[in-house]
Amino acid sequence: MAECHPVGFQWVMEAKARGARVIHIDPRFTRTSAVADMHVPLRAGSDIVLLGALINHIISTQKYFREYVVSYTNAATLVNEDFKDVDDVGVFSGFDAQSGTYDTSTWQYLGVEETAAAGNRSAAGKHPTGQELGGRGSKLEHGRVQRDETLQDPRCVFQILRRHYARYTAELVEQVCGVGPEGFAKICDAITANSGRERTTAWVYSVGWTQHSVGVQYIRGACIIQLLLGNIGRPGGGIMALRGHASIQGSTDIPTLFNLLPGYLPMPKAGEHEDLSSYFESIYSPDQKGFWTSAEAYTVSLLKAWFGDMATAHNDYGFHWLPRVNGDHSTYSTLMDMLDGTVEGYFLLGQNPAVGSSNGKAQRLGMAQLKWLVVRDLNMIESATFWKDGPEIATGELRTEDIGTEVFFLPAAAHTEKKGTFTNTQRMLQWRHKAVDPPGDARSELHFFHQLGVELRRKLAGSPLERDAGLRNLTWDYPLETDGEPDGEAVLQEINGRHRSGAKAGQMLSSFVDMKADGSTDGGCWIYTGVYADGVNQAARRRPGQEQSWVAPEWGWAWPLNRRMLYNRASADPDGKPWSERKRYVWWDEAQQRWTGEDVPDFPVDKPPSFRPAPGTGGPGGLAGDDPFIMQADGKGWLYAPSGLLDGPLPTHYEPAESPVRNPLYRQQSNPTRESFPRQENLTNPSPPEPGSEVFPFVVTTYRLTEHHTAGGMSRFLPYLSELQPEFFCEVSPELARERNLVNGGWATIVSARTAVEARVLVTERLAPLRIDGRVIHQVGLPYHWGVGGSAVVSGDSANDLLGIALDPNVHIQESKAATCDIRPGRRPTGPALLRFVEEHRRRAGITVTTGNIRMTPPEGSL
Amino acid sequence: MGARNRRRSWPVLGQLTGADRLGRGAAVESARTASLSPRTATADRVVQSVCPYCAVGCGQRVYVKNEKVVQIEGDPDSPISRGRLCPKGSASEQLVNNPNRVTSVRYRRPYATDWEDLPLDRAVDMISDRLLDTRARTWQEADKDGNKLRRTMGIASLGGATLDNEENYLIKKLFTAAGVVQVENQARI
Amino acid sequence: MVPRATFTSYYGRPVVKPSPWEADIPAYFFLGGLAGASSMLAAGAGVTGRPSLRRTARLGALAAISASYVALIHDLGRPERFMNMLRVAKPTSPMSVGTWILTAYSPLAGAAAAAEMTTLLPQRLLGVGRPLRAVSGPAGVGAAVLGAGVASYTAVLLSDTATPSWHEARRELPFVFAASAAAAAGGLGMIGAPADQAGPARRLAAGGALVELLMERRMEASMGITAEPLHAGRAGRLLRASKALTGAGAIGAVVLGGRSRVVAVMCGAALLAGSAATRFGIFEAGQESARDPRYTVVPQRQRLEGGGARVGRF
Amino acid sequence: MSVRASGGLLGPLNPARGAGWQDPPPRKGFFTDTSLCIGCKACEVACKEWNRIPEDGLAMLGTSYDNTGGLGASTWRHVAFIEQRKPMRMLPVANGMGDSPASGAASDVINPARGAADFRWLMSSDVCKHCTHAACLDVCPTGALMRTELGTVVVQEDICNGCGYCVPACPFGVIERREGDRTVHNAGVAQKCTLCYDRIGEGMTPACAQACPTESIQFGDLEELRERARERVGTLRAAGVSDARLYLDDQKDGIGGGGAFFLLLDEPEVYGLPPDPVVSTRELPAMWRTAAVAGLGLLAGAAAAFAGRRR
Repeated sequence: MAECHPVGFQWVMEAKARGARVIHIDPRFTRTSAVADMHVPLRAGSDIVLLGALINHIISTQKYFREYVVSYTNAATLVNEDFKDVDDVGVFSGFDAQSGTYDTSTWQYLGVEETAAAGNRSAAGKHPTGQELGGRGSKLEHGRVQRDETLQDPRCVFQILRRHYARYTAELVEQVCGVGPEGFAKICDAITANSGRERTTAWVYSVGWTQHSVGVQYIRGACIIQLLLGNIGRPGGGIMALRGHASIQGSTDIPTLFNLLPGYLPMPKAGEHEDLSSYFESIYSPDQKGFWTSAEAYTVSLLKAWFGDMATAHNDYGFHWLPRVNGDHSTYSTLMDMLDGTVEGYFLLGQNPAVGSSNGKAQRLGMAQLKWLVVRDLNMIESATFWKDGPEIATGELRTEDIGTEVFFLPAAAHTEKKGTFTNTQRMLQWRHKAVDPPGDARSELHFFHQLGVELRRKLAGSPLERDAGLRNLTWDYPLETDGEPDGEAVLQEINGRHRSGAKAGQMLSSFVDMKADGSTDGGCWIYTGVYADGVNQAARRRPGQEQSWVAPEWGWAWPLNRRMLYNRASADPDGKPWSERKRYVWWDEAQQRWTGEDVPDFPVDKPPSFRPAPGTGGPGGLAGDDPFIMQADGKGWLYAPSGLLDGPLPTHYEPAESPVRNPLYRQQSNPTRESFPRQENLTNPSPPEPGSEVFPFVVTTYRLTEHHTAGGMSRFLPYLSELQPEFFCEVSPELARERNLVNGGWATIVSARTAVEARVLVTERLAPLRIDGRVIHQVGLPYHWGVGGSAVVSGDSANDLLGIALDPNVHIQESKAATCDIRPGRRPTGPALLRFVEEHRRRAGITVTTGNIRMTPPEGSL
Repeated sequence: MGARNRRRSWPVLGQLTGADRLGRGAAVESARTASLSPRTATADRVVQSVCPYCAVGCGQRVYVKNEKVVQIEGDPDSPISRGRLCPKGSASEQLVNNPNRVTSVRYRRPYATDWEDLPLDRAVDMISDRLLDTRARTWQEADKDGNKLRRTMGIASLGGATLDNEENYLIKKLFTAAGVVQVENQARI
Repeated sequence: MVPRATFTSYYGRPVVKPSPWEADIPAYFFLGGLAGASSMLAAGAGVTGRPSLRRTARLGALAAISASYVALIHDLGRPERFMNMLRVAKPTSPMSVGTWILTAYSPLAGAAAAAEMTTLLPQRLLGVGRPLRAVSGPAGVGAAVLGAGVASYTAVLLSDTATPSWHEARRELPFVFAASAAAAAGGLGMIGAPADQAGPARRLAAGGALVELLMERRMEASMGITAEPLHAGRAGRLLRASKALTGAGAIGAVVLGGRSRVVAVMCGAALLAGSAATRFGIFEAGQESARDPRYTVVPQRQRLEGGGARVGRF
Repeated sequence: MSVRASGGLLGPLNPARGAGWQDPPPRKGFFTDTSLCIGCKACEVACKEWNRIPEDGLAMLGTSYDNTGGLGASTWRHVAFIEQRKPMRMLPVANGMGDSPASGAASDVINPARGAADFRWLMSSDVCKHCTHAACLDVCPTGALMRTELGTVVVQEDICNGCGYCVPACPFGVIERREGDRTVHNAGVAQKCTLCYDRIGEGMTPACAQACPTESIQFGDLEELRERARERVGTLRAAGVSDARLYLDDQKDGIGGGGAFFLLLDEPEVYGLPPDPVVSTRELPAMWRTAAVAGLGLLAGAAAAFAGRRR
């Protein structure tokens, strides 16, 4: 956190000064470790073992927060009797080895049937994938679950949890993670002693957890710990996702993601969502609890925002104009299509995949197959110049004169040259005022896409084709500023939504609760409704922090409805009283008959704690007064996920797709549902039990440095940042340096099945060899900011060129935090010799396209 | 810098006649030093903004003089950042005023070995042509089972995560209406 | 105290910075010393009626001091701002003090030399220089007195720094520089004046050389580990050459200088070269001492561990 | 002016008054608490950005995460990174944690492969010390270096003629002459931290201190900072951080105390700082006396050379 979010880290330092204890769990000793009370190095890719062992410790020593667990989580809920926990092979019940997918119906709660849409991997598309939940809570048929509040029933979630994690012991932690019993005990003591009524523990993670082939389950592991310890919805608790970029949260909320519509509504799927009613049916059941039952109002309002008067009840509000997805169309799947030559055009909008995405060589080879490429950026990034100075030109794999890609480079406006909102990692929207005009041809994306839309609509104005109806009927009449820039506030107003008819016609909506499914309201992103409440740009509020309470609710605006902490009803006990005076945040005011407190209550504000819904009530009305998790279909925090995940209802340990270590828990080496792309451009290093893994004996992990920004587009072109970290380097322990003759300040060549890169060497005790399963495992650290090109102030080989592409099945995020490599002293060969050098490694390891891509690990001895 | 209208004569005289006998301070001050003032004080306006780098969302104050950004620093009013910035945030003035920034459209023809110039309007016109052309050629109305697809798989987009919400909104809206589904973002990476 | 075998530093990087000065500055020191001591020789020659020695010394002083200005200005980062040296008069700044001494000295030395030059004028123009010649005596004496400052302040200039081998040499360095100046001026006198007039030059040279060598030895002994750079590398070579040249020149001056003009010239040249080598050597040694953190850290550590006074004896 | 005792040349401990400023405001300074530094280098960049300092080299130094090296003409803040095999005891006083069984443990690195190796990574942002007795200022022959009414030491870039004397004079190796041709801003002129004289004159905070995310760099009235620092050291020591010590906070030290001073977690030289810096001005009167003796000796020697028989 100190490395990549230094200014946010001030709050950790302040907490520390007030007595908080900071434990840093990371393969590397970083700037965070330097000021932490304890650093626990572990092997990259082994976290679920550590998290599972913590869960085991919490349960077996009875350290969980029983009242919270019983009241607020699904611990007491009974699960379908057909559910079978993971077996010796390493899979849960319902697994189909052929397709690598689960039928999740056996995972369901007892008495709650699996509904048709969930859990089936749609196989029609080229890159099949399962249900796309995005950020949405998973559907339940109804909220009438069976509970055993004694937590003794063997079918209850709590007992399933206990049994599942019983084998995750301190000994296993030492064996798999390389964390000794002493360190493990200290973590156990710290988190359990600092949880309960009086205390809370917070977990903070970032892409160190998401970028794994089991990434979602890492975070689920932390969810289980925090729910068991009663740390969700409470001040000083929570699980904080430190998102990496200015508005990466915003680009998920208002998604530029293939599987989502704004507000975590799913993109319609081919075959499943022929019309609106089938679409709604797959999102929620009217019998379930919580706010997803209003998805109809959110969707219709979105369609009204997009298609205006052309969207009517008669035409399903234009739903049929939306394109359908039928599989994984995420960026890496698109890359495979590019390599196959089926993608013609590509827009890069402030993104540098030639450097920043896994398997950089495949990225560049893919772009060389395009017909046309539009790059919009502040600087002349490597993705715009790969055709003349990319590494493949040097090796002869590509020749400039043979690359038919037509490239448009359009300069972009900087953050001071346009107005608009970023959504930060706390879900807070902050409005930026415009300071100056952009220079020359530089324009904002707002300007460019508006202009592009105007052009497209002009050219299609007379088109009789049905396929052009969506574009023709699109609302695209934004007021323009004098320089032709669309008014960003008008766009934000559209996002917020308006009353379209009735007494309030034309007025801004103040809450998504006001949205209607009858076309009388519009709104481009329901979770953002309220950002323009009362006709005021709430995101532009800047009442100085020092003039406000510590929650500072009048600075910017956080979704939903300016709630700064989600699920904050859980900060009070089931009776609505704060768990403790120290930790009071939101509580029930008996006199006022309202929820009140430091923050906007994340709960129906007048629903008393004692409220119990009539049986069969769905939606928000179905929430009981002690159901704090209002977006969950049963109102409870999920220790166990009966649906919504593709790779298991509980986190379980699989080795990374590339690992030097055999999975000690199961026959199955790595996540059997992981998404992989076996092809010549994306070869995989062998892992045990496959032969050849000794050729790539080291764990490699990639990361960022304080001094740089992602693929360098906003840092390597700046002298002030470039001089602070001018060269690509690798970090190795003194022990590995001795073993491989690496000299501090010298050069090393790091090799994988994909390619070899050269880096300057930093020999440092900050990287420690770990004793894993009786042998020493070395880890190599690689910051990934550099790329090969001619325009940046500093350049160098790219760490991402080393990485292959294996994805988490739920979210299609690549495993870039743990892979394997070899490392040798000296610089790499250049030109065609580099290809021969890599080929030699492949040959020694016996790598073919199928290596590392056999989904199910065969029984021992059969390889 | 306060009362600094002292005479500027030969500093040696000042040494001899004033309190600064050793010529360390008051006697040796130059006219330029005496009139120093921070460029934040002489800016035409200050604009409140947000740092474009990470997701903490630190407040920034952008100082503008003669329609040029002359300084960007932390906004002490922000309850998030309390006026502080990391090295990247502190470098954001250089990000904006970077002489390495390319500010005109560059165009590379297929198989060409170098860039050429292209007017911005022409570029947008050409891009919209390319988009329509590819879209028409790669349009998928339905899958083999007759299920509605209404899309093109011939066009893709990958955005960075420094785009504004309003920008993402227009991107998603336009591409979705056009049948482009491969709309992706750093958020996936 | 025995220096600790090990010491701690930050990646071996220097603690203090070496001066940005190049050859200009040691040249300037040498030329200043030569000028100052030459003015003394000139004054003595004037008083004792040694016109040839007087002429050599006066012209030598002016030439040297003029060249020293060139060196000084050339060394500046902003030569056009040289005159800012006269903005202030700071007793805390040896360079400021030196500038003012030079400012006073130069016109006097210049007047003396100018008067000397008028004697070279054709007979019918001699009258023009008469007023000049009238003041040249007092001016020459003044230059001689100020010359003492010109020749010795440069040692303070070096020692009043954090450069270890310069600062630690502060107790003896003025003597070394003054004596070296004497040797150089004597050498110049031996070159420029016939043997029968050059006796004082020879004696000054020999005396200067003797004192220089003795004080240098004493200096090295008092500097602790910061004497090491005086013996190492380029500085060591220069200082060894300096000792050899100075010693040889002095012995030659005493033994043979009065007899052979050729030997006198050779001895004079050796003395001049030796004096220059002293300045360059000590300059270099200081620069080296600044580049190695050992010479900064170890003496300070010793001082701290020796307890008591934070500031060592002078 | 006569050269009196060294105190006369050193000047008083209130340096602004000593520099002829009438009723100067409270002296301003930096307290850099390295125990709070996270090595982010925001100070380096914020300083360069405000002061328009040119880029200072693109070489990787192989010295941990430090590719800056040290202070110089084009680096006025420098963050040092020191990797040590030494135990780090960093637990602050446990407010509200005192009754917790988890408290009281020292910071440690748990690594069975290496044994319980204690390791620490020290970071420290270095800067000009704005000495009470400032050598750079004392030796400056032009008055380019100036003591401000706020007690800080600045270079007046319009005055400096680049004589370079301040460079070897500084006992910390801070000030340096900027090299480069005339296209380089202030080339040929001595450069160092001004403690953002232009900003603090308007009541603003220096750029580095304003940017510092963790308040490792604190700016304010020197007296108050010293008090705060003493308190902080007490807190750390009480918490078992026995290595914590203040550096340049003592007016009795060789520079009369720093206007910028530090809380360090190891010996100063570990950070590249001199353990016992002394302003050479302290010995200058004695040096002048020695030089006077030497000069007079030379004069006497020259006179003596003319004594005796004429030859």
